[in-house]
Amino acid sequence: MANSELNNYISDRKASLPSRGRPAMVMTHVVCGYPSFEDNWKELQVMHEFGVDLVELQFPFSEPSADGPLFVKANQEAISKGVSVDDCFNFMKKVTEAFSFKVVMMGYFNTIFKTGQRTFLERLKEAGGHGFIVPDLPIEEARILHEIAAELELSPIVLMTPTNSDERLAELALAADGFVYTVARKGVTGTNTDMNSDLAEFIDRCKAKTDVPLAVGFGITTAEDVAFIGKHADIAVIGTAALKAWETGGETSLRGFFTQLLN
Amino acid sequence: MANSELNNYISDRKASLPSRGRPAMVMTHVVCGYPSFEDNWKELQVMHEFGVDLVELQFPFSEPSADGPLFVKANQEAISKGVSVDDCFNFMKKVTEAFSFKVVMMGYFNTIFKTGQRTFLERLKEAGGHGFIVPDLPIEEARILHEIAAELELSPIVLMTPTNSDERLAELALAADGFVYTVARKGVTGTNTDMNSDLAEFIDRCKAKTDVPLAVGFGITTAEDVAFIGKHADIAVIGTAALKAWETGGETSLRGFFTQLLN
Amino acid sequence: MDLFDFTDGREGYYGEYGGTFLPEILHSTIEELKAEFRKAKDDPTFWQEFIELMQSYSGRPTPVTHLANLSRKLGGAQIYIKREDLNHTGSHKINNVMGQGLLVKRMGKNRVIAETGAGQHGYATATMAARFGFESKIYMGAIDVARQRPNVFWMENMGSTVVAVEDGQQTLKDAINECLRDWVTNMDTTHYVLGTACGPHPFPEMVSWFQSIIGREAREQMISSTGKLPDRVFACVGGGSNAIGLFQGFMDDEETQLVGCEAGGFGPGKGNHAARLAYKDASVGVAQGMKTYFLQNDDGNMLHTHSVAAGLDYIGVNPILVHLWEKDRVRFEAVTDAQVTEALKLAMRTEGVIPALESSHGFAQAVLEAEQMSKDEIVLINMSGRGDKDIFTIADALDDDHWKKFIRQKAEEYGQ
Amino acid sequence: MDLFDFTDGREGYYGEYGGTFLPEILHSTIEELKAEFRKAKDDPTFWQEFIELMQSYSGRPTPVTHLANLSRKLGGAQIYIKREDLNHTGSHKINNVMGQGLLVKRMGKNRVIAETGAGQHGYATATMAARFGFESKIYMGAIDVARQRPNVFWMENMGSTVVAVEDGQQTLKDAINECLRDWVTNMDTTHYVLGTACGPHPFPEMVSWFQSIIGREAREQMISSTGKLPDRVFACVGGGSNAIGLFQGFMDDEETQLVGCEAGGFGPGKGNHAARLAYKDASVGVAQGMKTYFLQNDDGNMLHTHSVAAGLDYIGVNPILVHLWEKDRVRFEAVTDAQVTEALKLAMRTEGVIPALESSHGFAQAVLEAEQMSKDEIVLINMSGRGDKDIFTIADALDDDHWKKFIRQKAEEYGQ
Ligand SMILES: Cc1ncc(COP(=O)(O)O)c(C=O)c1O
Ligand SMILES: Cc1ncc(COP(=O)(O)O)c(C=O)c1O
Repeated sequence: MANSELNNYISDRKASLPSRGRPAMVMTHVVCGYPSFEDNWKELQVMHEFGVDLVELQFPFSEPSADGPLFVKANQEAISKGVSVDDCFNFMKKVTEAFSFKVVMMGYFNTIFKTGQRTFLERLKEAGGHGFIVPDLPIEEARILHEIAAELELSPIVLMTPTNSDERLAELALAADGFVYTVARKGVTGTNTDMNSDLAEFIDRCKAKTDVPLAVGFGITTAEDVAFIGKHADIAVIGTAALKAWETGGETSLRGFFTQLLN
Repeated sequence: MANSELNNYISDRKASLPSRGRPAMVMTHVVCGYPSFEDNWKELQVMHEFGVDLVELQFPFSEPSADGPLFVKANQEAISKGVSVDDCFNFMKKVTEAFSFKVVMMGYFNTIFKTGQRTFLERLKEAGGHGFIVPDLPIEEARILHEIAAELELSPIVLMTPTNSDERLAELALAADGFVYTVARKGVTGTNTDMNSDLAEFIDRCKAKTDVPLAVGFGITTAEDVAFIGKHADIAVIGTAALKAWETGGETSLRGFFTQLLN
Repeated sequence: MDLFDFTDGREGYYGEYGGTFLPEILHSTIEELKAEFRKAKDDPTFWQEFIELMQSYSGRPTPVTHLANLSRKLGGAQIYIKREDLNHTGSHKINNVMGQGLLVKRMGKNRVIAETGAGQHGYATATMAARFGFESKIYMGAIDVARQRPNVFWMENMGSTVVAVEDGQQTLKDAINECLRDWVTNMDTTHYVLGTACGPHPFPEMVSWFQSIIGREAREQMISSTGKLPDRVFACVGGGSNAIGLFQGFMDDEETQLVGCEAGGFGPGKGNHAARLAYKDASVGVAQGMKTYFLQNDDGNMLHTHSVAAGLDYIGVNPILVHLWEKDRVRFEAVTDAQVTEALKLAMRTEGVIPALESSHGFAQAVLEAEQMSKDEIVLINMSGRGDKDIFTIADALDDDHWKKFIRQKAEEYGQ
Repeated sequence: MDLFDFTDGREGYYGEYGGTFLPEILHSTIEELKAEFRKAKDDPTFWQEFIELMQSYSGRPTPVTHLANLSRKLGGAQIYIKREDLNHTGSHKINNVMGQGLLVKRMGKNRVIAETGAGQHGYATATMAARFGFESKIYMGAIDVARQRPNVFWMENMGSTVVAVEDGQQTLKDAINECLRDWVTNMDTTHYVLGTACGPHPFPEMVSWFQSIIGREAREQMISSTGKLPDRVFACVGGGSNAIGLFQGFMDDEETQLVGCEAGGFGPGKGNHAARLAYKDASVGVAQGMKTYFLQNDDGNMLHTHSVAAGLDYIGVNPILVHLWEKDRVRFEAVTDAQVTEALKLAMRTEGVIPALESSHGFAQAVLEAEQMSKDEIVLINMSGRGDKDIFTIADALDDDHWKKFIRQKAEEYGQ
């Protein structure tokens, strides 16, 4: 069964964009426990201040093969500080209770598999999460997880990528719920993306296959990027850029970053 | 033609042994130019004092493969000081003019070959030498050299060894003149030899094949050794032991050595 | 038994192990690879081309050698070794790499990337790239770069760029992650030459197929030299490519025991070794593209591992072998670093062969068992590589003082 | 042409070169060896035994490999290489050594000695001794011990005693002298395993015979891969064993030019090189058991020699090759150290092969000539050994900074 709560939330937030003076919804990203849960909390407060719509909480994994250098380091340090799956769920629970944005889990499949797929999703549900983004889990391997998710009304966030054929996009669309994470380009997180006609064309290809709202990720850093996404899709995903700002100068820098991005 | 001068000299010296109170004749060894020609001269003076009968003058060679460590070093140092074939012949001439013992050249075949076999032997003759000991020249390879030697009345000193069969000893005997150098044991110069029944038996095997006097070399160091040789053969060859004595304390040591050896 | 007949199950699965766990962006790349591989596998001229290439370039077939001295000394089974050490570049890794090179040519790509731990696979890949005229980049954990400089030296001299990976434990698994990152960026031009029978389908099948050349040759050679099949076959298991390569030759010979020899390191206990199946410290997980046994903690994060043999020091293991282990077709054993260096010394002194430290694991286990067997039994060990390229590691393992002195002198000679 | 038909001349002589110049004490030993060798040579089962040993232990036949990339790049003749590098222990030296091992067994001796310069022959001999169960002692110039520690390490680990010879130039020729000294002491139990086609008869003939396996295989392989004979055949010449081994296969093929490639070192001029025939600095002499060309002064004392390749850095040369040179059957050329390291780099980058520095001399000369030849001509180079064991020398020759840094780090790690 689809996750009507998330779906309704997103369509409400989308509807309110003009009134909020925003070209697109925004999803931000936080690596649990990096630099620390206290820092995470402060980041989330800033994000909340700026009216962020969705937040990905990344559960750190020792082999973050789809991440770029900054997140790789974040994953590693979180783990070496002892951040556990328990810690992440506890934190998520605190976050979802305190803030109004909706939260999805982001992470690698082994974290889920090792915890047990049902247990993991039950805990996700209980912690107030609404979905999960698992970049190393292709839909062919996700049958069981998606079944449990449907049962628990959690959204499996599907990724669509520029290398997918139309047929493949159609297959992916069948599994989509909540929103689709469209990957703006090849490569890993953390480097800038040219917002150009190729990207627009790719987003259009995705839109042709699904009615589910589209998030666009990888390398979004400027207000122009967000405007571009607003024109073609629904949700701008802010990952590395926000973490970079935080690392540069904490709350002040992060506020500065969001100010240029959103106002 | 045989070298009658050397042959006569040796038989005279042999005949005079009882009157000289010696069990055997003695041949000593000097490496030309090591430690220096001046040292060589002093060594030879001492040897003359002690009534040595024959002297081998070794022409240094860069590859002294039949020599033991002490002579290897002597060869090397002489060469690195620049001792040449010319120097050796000049020295030999001085020696044969000054002393009454007879001198033979000892060295490796390449020194002879490179000088030219005829030229070399002519120069040897001219320098007053009486023969040559060339440990790396088997009789099969010595045909030309031996022909020239016969012509010039120089003695090719043949080596007989414990590993030779009686047939081989007979072949060697055919080429012998002056004296035969019987090698007391396997190995190279410089280590002591047991004067035992094996050695006596080997010398007897040689005597059975040739009438030419027998020198016994390799490792002779004591009066007992000389006595043993006197009983079985004719000439005791004193090599390494004398050089060792010289290196230990020059003339004094060398005199000491000969005193214990011969008196 | 056809391990790769997926008609009754899911493609790329061996029992519950295997699969293709990759980012969606590689979907079409992996489909292309699967298709090209399938076409090649169905095309008998491709295998012929592969065989000819391996003959003329790598010196195949490699012989089997009877170790009569060692057998006599142990007083038990007759020991034979399959000589993968005689391959060009010195190990079985070249079989896989040249095979993939042919596929890359068919796919019209011109760039290859590879991970390497011990350096053998990187060395083989750099060689293949030079020979095929491909651009190449080799990812290697920074710690491995530091300790395996000789291999790096040759890779660079053959024209490869070697990248020292500074993430994670800075070893093999991190190099694999970095390869995946390169691949999701450059898949259009680039093929990822995976070095062992691990990773996402079709790699385990593909690598196994190329490595099956070992077992095909070996079975025939053993029959023609001994008149019968070996009673037991031993191979070291890192990722598991040389083992599956040899074992395939005897898969249907049920009387022939197949024994996988893992890195026991310092012995049992998490973090002390790299034995996924022989010890009890691993569990099923999904990482690096596949589902298999991993040395991991309860949260699914990977453990540190240890082995004297860099090529066995890996967190995961060939899913095909796990399946065969569960089906009791392959037995798994682990030998410790100390047993391995003793076996190496024994092989050198009694037979004049220098097995790689990896291969020495097979020797160590075989020696233990051969001693207990009867004189008319036969064992075959896969000598997957030669040890002479690992002189630094082996000299360290043997704690050789002359060697240390030599290195100090060299360092002085090089000055500051 | 039967090089070894001595009925019209003196046994062991090739024209005026060769012979047996040894101390009388070895007369019976050398006679025994000659007799045993003659018996073996006349006994077809001996050659068969040798072939089988080389197949099962050393991986023979070694292939020929077409270097299509290099040929294309040069735009001239098609270049092929004979892969002696794929032998066990990494060079052609093993052919000779295993053959002599079989003879030693026939003679009932149990101890072997050998000289070694580069270390390859010592390494091969240590291997043979381990395999045959002989006691072994390897003599090596002290300077070579210091610079070739890796080979010493393996020899010792295979159970050989390695003696550092402190005499003379402390290199190969001094090791040979020391072997002769050991031999005149221990000939009853001991065979001297001479490492190249030099020294007293019957060594040049015997070593050539064992090494002829290279040429026999190569001729057949070239015909079956190219349909014709090579136009030119190149081999490096140290003592001259790999060259005579390959050349014998083509001796009667008068259209095939045979080219011996000597060590030009820093170029012509006494003391700068080890080119006995290609340059004009050598003359005929008698040393180390034979009559041949030597790099010597007017007094017959040997000169210092130099080559980047330790295995070519020798004062004398195979008397058979000198004879063939005088008869215009073999052409001699020299290439300098600088040309050789360039050729090595070229081979690594374009073909993924790492010729030993010795073998790289053949590559260097062949590259020069192939460029001038037409596309339908064929050249064959003997890749007599692999370079990966010479990493210290090659890293020095290429002046590799990363390598130096690595060695400094290692030295620090080892402490004082
Ligand atoms: C010589 C050798 N043997 C074995 C291995 C282990 O790999 P696999 O288990 O894939 O054969 C390696 C890996 O580097 C190796 O170099
Ligand atoms: C690889 C290689 N090639 C060639 C040689 C030269 O010897 P030869 O001229 O006897 O073949 C050596 C000697 O060590 C060697 O190691």
